[in-house]
Amino acid sequence: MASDTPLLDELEKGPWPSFVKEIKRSAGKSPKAKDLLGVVEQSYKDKITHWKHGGIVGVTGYGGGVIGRYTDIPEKFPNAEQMHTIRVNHPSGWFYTTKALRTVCDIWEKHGSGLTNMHGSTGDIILLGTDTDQLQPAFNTLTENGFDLGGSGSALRTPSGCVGPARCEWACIDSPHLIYDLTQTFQDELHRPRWPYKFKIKASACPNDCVAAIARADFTIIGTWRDSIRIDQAAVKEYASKGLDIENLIVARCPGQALEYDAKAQKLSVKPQDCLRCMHCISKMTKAIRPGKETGATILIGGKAPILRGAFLSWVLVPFIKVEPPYTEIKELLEKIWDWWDEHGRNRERIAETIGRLGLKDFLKAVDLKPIPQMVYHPRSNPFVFF
Amino acid sequence: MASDTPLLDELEKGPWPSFVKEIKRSAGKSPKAKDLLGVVEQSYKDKITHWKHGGIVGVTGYGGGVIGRYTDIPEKFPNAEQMHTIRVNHPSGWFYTTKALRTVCDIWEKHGSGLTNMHGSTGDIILLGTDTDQLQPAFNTLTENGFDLGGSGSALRTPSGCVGPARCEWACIDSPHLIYDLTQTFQDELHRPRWPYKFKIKASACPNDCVAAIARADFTIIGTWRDSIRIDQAAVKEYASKGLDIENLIVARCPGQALEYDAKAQKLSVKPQDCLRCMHCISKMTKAIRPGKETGATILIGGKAPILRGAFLSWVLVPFIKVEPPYTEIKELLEKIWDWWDEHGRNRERIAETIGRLGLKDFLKAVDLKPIPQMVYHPRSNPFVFF
Amino acid sequence: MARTDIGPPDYRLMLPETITSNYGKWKYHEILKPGVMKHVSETGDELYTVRAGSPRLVSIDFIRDICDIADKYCDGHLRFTSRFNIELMTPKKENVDGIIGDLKKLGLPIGGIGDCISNIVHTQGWIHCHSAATDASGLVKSIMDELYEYFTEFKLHAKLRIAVACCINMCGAVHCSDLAVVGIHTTPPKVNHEKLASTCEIPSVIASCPTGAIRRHSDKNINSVEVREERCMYCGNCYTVCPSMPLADPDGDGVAIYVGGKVSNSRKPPMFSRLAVPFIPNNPPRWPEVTSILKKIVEVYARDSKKYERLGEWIQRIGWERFFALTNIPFTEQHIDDFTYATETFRATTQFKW
Amino acid sequence: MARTDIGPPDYRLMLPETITSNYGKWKYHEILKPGVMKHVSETGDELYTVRAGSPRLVSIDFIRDICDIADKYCDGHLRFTSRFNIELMTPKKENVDGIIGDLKKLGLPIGGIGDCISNIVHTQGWIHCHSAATDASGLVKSIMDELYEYFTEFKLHAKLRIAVACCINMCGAVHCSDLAVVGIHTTPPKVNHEKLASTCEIPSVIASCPTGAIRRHSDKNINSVEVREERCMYCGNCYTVCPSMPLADPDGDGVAIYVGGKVSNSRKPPMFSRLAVPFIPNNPPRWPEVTSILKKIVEVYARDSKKYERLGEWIQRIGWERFFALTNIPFTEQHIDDFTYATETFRATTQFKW
Ligand code: SRM
Ligand code: SRM
Ligand code: SRM
Ligand code: SRM
Ligand code: SF4
Ligand code: SF4
Ligand code: SF4
Ligand code: SF4
Ligand code: SF4
Ligand code: SF4
Ligand code: SF4
Ligand code: SF4
Repeated sequence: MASDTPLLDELEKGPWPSFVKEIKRSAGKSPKAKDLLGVVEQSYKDKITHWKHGGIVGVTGYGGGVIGRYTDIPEKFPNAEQMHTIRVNHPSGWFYTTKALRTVCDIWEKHGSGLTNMHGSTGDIILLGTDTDQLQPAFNTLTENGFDLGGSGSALRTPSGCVGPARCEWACIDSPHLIYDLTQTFQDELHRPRWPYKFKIKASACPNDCVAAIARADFTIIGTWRDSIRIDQAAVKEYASKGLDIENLIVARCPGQALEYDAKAQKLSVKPQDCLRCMHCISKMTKAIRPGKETGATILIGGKAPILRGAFLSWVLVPFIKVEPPYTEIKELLEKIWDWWDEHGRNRERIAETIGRLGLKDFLKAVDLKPIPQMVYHPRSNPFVFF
Repeated sequence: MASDTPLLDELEKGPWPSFVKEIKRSAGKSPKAKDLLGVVEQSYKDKITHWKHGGIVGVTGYGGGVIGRYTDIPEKFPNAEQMHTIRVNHPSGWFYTTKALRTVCDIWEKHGSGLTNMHGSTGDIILLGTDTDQLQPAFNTLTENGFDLGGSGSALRTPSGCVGPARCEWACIDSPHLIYDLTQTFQDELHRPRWPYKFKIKASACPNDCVAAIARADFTIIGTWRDSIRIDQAAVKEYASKGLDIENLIVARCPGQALEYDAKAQKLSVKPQDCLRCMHCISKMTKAIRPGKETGATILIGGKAPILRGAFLSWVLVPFIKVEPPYTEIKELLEKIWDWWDEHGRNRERIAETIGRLGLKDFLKAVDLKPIPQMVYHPRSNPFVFF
Repeated sequence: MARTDIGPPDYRLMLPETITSNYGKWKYHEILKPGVMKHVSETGDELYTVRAGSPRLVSIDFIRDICDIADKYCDGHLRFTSRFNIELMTPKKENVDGIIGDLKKLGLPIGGIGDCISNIVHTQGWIHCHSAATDASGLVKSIMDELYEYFTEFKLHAKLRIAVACCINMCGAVHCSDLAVVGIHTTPPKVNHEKLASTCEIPSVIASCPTGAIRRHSDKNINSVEVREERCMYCGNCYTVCPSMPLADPDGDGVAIYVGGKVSNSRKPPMFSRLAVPFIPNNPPRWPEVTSILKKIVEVYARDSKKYERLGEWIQRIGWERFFALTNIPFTEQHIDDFTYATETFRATTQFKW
Repeated sequence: MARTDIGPPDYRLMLPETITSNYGKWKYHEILKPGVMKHVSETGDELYTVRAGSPRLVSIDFIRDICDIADKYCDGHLRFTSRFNIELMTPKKENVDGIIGDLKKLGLPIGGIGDCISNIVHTQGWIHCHSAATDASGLVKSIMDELYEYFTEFKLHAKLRIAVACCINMCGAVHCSDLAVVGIHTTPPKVNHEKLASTCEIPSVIASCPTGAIRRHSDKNINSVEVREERCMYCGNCYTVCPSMPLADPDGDGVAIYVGGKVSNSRKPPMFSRLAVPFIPNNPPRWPEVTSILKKIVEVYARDSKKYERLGEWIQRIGWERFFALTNIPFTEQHIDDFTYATETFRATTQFKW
């Protein structure tokens, strides 16, 4: 018998694990998953999406956490008529016990399609495809089992952070704890959209930025240090003797020209004042070099995707801040930022766009920060200066 | 007796030659120069200018070349009431015979204040200060003696070029001849303002850009070469033996990383495809390195000061063009540029601003040029693409 | 009444024992082979991590399968990475081969650690989003099939991060990826005049357009808007605001390829990805034109780059003029920026390569 | 009837004999000492050039004095440079000392060639321009007095180019100079309501303002405009268009200092100058605050730079954060850009110095 999904079947071939196989696995048990397969096959045929603009659906007391979704071909695929997504806030660092994961699976077997994204690109567990009447029961069971929803809409979005000190030797801050604490503190902001637009927080515990915070978070926290990198000369010798070309691959690539290598003595030295804390030498010689001891974070503001004034990378806002529970200073800063943005931001305007429109000066005043050269690559070149 | 100009007198002191002394020298013979001194002293006292917006004055048949100027304190300094400036087009490369210069001096002794700027920052001889009724006679005598006016207003401005092959070993094009030829060809454009705004042409015969063309000219012609720099190894050895640190001062500073130095053999080699023709190695080792043989120019567009959309440096338009009399290709390009700008430019909009507003794409089409990567530092990052 | 605002589970309850007792004490790590690394603590403890690729869109049965492995070897713990990969961790070296064997049995690739291509950050596409100009999951599958060995082996001089987004909303760090595939429309929205007035606020629709392409319909009897097509660059913002402005078009939709972005601060500051290929029409189920051009870029980069040089650093060193020449990608008017900061991208120096 | 459109004299008639016969044949040059260089031709001919500083604003008697020297030593030829200096050229080595002696007798400094400060490109100021927010000639004289030895001696690692402009029209390459002094207003225009309507077109006046600060007068009986002062950044464009909008103000006017620009393509591409000191009130006749801060910058640069490093290249290497620290110049909100491309100047990396 000819397959109903000849196009998608093509995507079961090849070495990379197949999402089509996964949908088919669920389709065996879930009519919704089965009809989803049909809708997607139809898209592959028609070369357009068959999902309509989502309607407003949700759970009691929350303004977000659910993405409503309906197909435009319900007549062909009635079980896919409603295909809502539930965003479930992940535990910091995406660590799970199998018990917790199995619980989520069981809930989703009962209340949804059995399909998920592990994870969404903001970091949530995405439970993909259910009906309106299943939302509240699914939510109730989730919270009974210790899970809660993530963000959507013009709200704080699910914060996320890198694995940090849980498994990384370079962590300068406790990213999992910080993210957990901020998420708990700002539950209201997460669940009840009331701002001009979305707001994202991400934390990486060192400048390698393993959650791509600088590009994707309105409020970016990146671990760093204020003193000098620490060099273990014995370990340097070991790298040298194992053939690492320290001169060309480490020293010459240092963006601050902060390193000097004495090839004879196999000794590496640093001018701490020239180090830009880029992580390169540390990453490549991890047994010999580590971050300094006086650790904390740089806070940057405004990262976002291109809609609507163009993409922005986050900009330096606070060059150095200590990061210790209960993180009062960071929380106060966030509140000030939100207050200003809430008051001045236009509808669908990310914080970077509001700052771009009104100027960094006004923003800095509102959040009680002094202008410093670290905030800019270089001062202005134009003479159009307000006094 | 107390001096009338106690403040300006201060500026006669000190080692650098004094403009006050110069004004005083003329003041001895010219009442206009004397009253100029008075007006300027008044400005030094009041800390504001005492010149009014210029009225429209000029010579028959020309729309420019004269800057009208009146003081706002004619009651105190009647001889400075009118203080018009005549812009006289300099000979290419600012070369003069003393005979020609003395002729200009004599004319200005008769028809003006006897004060000049040698030169104005566009490159003209500036004859500083005369009355309306002296303009035509001064002009007549100037042209009788082979001089003509430079540009002002919304016209082509006096083109200028570096000394080039007249005295420089690096010249890749004949900048004085090119400038002379273009100036002669476009006399009408120079003398009869009819464009949206001013338009400047400057030519430097190599990328050292000794007339700052890239920053100050709407149409920037910079000499360059298409083949390889030429290295004389014997001369390299000589530099080396005289102690030049070729490795650190030349090779390491090459922006294309195109040079390699064999310290033992004292041999310098180049990867021509990596050379960016920056001139550094040539400038610092002029006896050993020279530009290639296949010379011509890069043409760039749009340099200007900050009014009104911000300053622009000129942008690469034609990476390489042969520069040989009668320069037909360059002239045709200029005509196409002016046609487009004349049609689309707004009032007081420099060509860079028109391009910025309407996009490089439209402009390139109008002037029959293909988009190439050399025109940009990098392709767009945003996804807002027209098809 | 359900509990609200409890927040996510405390991550500390999710950590394996070895992590809890060595939290913040890690000293160094070593990459042992593709997909396997060892972290060593100040305490002397060791932790072995095996990383496996995942299609991200997975069934609960898939998750349960992974859980089985974690129960068998990892005391019932596991994690996911910021790029959707699965990580199984154990203090016991002898468990590593078992984990790998069981993962392979499930058909999962082991790799993604170190100087290689990791999993593709991607989005919903035709699976779930109304905005999609292409599918994400199908593209990812096709690309990773083509570049499979770059995940499972060390064939590069640095990490190479790929992202796929199904529209220019770019859900993910697409704008800063070494290679980015972005769904784009190339035809203006087709206004549904019957429904528009009832479904959308006309002033908001007009205001939503960044280029001012939308105005009230010129026929006063039609209570709707019209699009000045020559001003439209198909961003879809009007559609986000108003369902009656759909852009999806079987022939006009496809993808663009952006290259050379990065996020880390290592060596060079973060960089945006930049346009390499303006448009490739959708060609499901396998988008062969897309996968082959990506492979070409990866191969040229692998060959021409220096050790530790990310794709964008490589291009910065050789220059974009060389990049287009080496990859044989044509340079077009679309590559030249014409958005807000366009003039900042124009080359204001005579320094360039032929 | 006068002749028109004859154009400038043919430069070929102005060239000294040695140049005519060696045109395009120069082989190399040497800098012999401050202000003196020798060019050697393929033909073996030599040409000695002596460069002297000039105040630029000179009397015809000054020109005649120079002509006398040129007649005496240079067969009646001379030239000026693109920075207003005077160059006397001779094929005869033995003439050099005579030229220098005679120039010195006129009080002119010899120098400006090679790694030193050359003459200041500057403008009209209170001498002639209605637009001036400061004087140019007086500033130049004061600055060059202060930095005199940097013109006449080799005390730097590279050329250092200074420019002075008396308003932000910036007549000259001020926006790309190592050091730039720019006249600025810091108070909005004071509208002359009586004269405005008769001297200017109100719509053009309103349109001239880049920030949209000008609107029709709110009192309908007054046929004039008013300035929303908080939106005005004192650019003076309205005044250029309309004489009834003067900005000049004894206390509000002064200068700003910009640094680190360059024009040549040598090593680094051309760069814009960037704001170092936002405002120093006019303090004629000698602007001591201006000259002392310039001297300070020059001294720090001279000490801290590497050989062949232009001021802007030095700052690029050490970073602006270090520049402000070393020069003790305070960093203020004015330094942060808020014009069109402002966000492109914001630092989007954790790479910076403390
Ligand atoms: C597990 C993970 C963090 C997490 O919380 O999930 C992680 C973990 C590590 N990263 Fe990362 N990075 C992770 C995403 C990232 C990202 C974000 C991304 O890809 O979206 C980045 C920024 C990428 C970019 O710049 O575009 C990132 C940039 C780095 C770098 C800097 C690489 C560079 O040269 O630019 C290093 C250092 C290195 O590789 O030398 C690094 C190094 C590491 C180390 C070695 C740190 C350590 O000692 O544990 C970890 C394993 C290395 C590896 O995978 O090769 N990690 N790392 C993420 C794994 C994603 C995956 O499954 O592939
Ligand atoms: C589910 C998810 C993609 C995925 O497959 O992983 C997603 C899906 C949508 N995003 Fe997103 N975004 C998702 C992460 C992102 C990210 C990445 C991130 O958060 O790190 C970005 C880029 C970073 C940023 O925020 O700038 C992102 C930038 C956008 C934008 C553009 C925002 C901008 O300011 O440029 C939109 C447009 C909008 O908000 O109208 C958008 C809008 C949407 C909407 C709600 C479509 C819409 O126009 O209403 C999508 C719903 C799809 C659906 O049917 O499920 N999504 N979106 C991600 C959220 C899952 C999760 O919670 O974990
Ligand atoms: C005479 C003059 C051209 C003219 O037609 O008038 C000229 C002549 C020479 N320039 Fe120049 N330059 C002249 C203005 C310029 C300018 C324009 C300006 O200053 O406004 C520049 C661009 C400045 C900038 O980048 O901001 C300029 C950038 C150079 C450079 C590149 C310097 C650098 O390191 O960036 C060189 C090469 C060098 O010095 O190594 C150079 C080299 C030379 C040489 C050595 C060329 C030669 O072999 O004849 C000439 C004498 C050197 C000297 O003065 O040290 N010339 N030179 C100009 C003299 C102005 C003056 O009186 O000081
Ligand atoms: C005389 C001169 C300054 C000097 O002392 O040397 C000068 C003087 C004036 N310039 Fe200029 N500019 C002079 C070279 C320049 C240059 C330099 C150049 O040409 O290389 C520039 C920068 C390059 C450029 O064109 O962008 C320059 C950029 C301006 C601007 C700003 C134009 C812009 O697009 O940003 C204005 C404003 C305007 O046109 O309204 C301006 C306007 C003026 C006016 C006409 C004032 C006005 O608003 O009407 C000045 C008349 C002063 C007077 O009373 O004599 N002047 N002006 C220079 C012409 C002398 C000559 O012919 O040799
Ligand atoms: S961002 Fe730094 S601390 Fe966090 S996981 Fe990556 S390398 Fe480790
Ligand atoms: S961390 Fe980066 S900037 Fe600092 S010394 Fe190492 S390589 Fe250089
Ligand atoms: S621009 Fe080049 S050719 Fe012209 S004078 Fe300067 S160095 Fe010589
Ligand atoms: S001219 Fe410049 S780019 Fe070319 S080899 Fe010499 S230093 Fe390098
Ligand atoms: S990238 Fe666009 S189409 Fe894809 S999930 Fe995000 S909003 Fe939807
Ligand atoms: S797609 Fe974008 S540009 Fe086109 S009409 Fe809609 S909002 Fe405007
Ligand atoms: S800079 Fe301004 S004040 Fe000075 S001459 Fe030019 S226009 Fe006049
Ligand atoms: S000075 Fe400039 S900003 Fe102020 S009102 Fe006039 S045009 Fe507008």
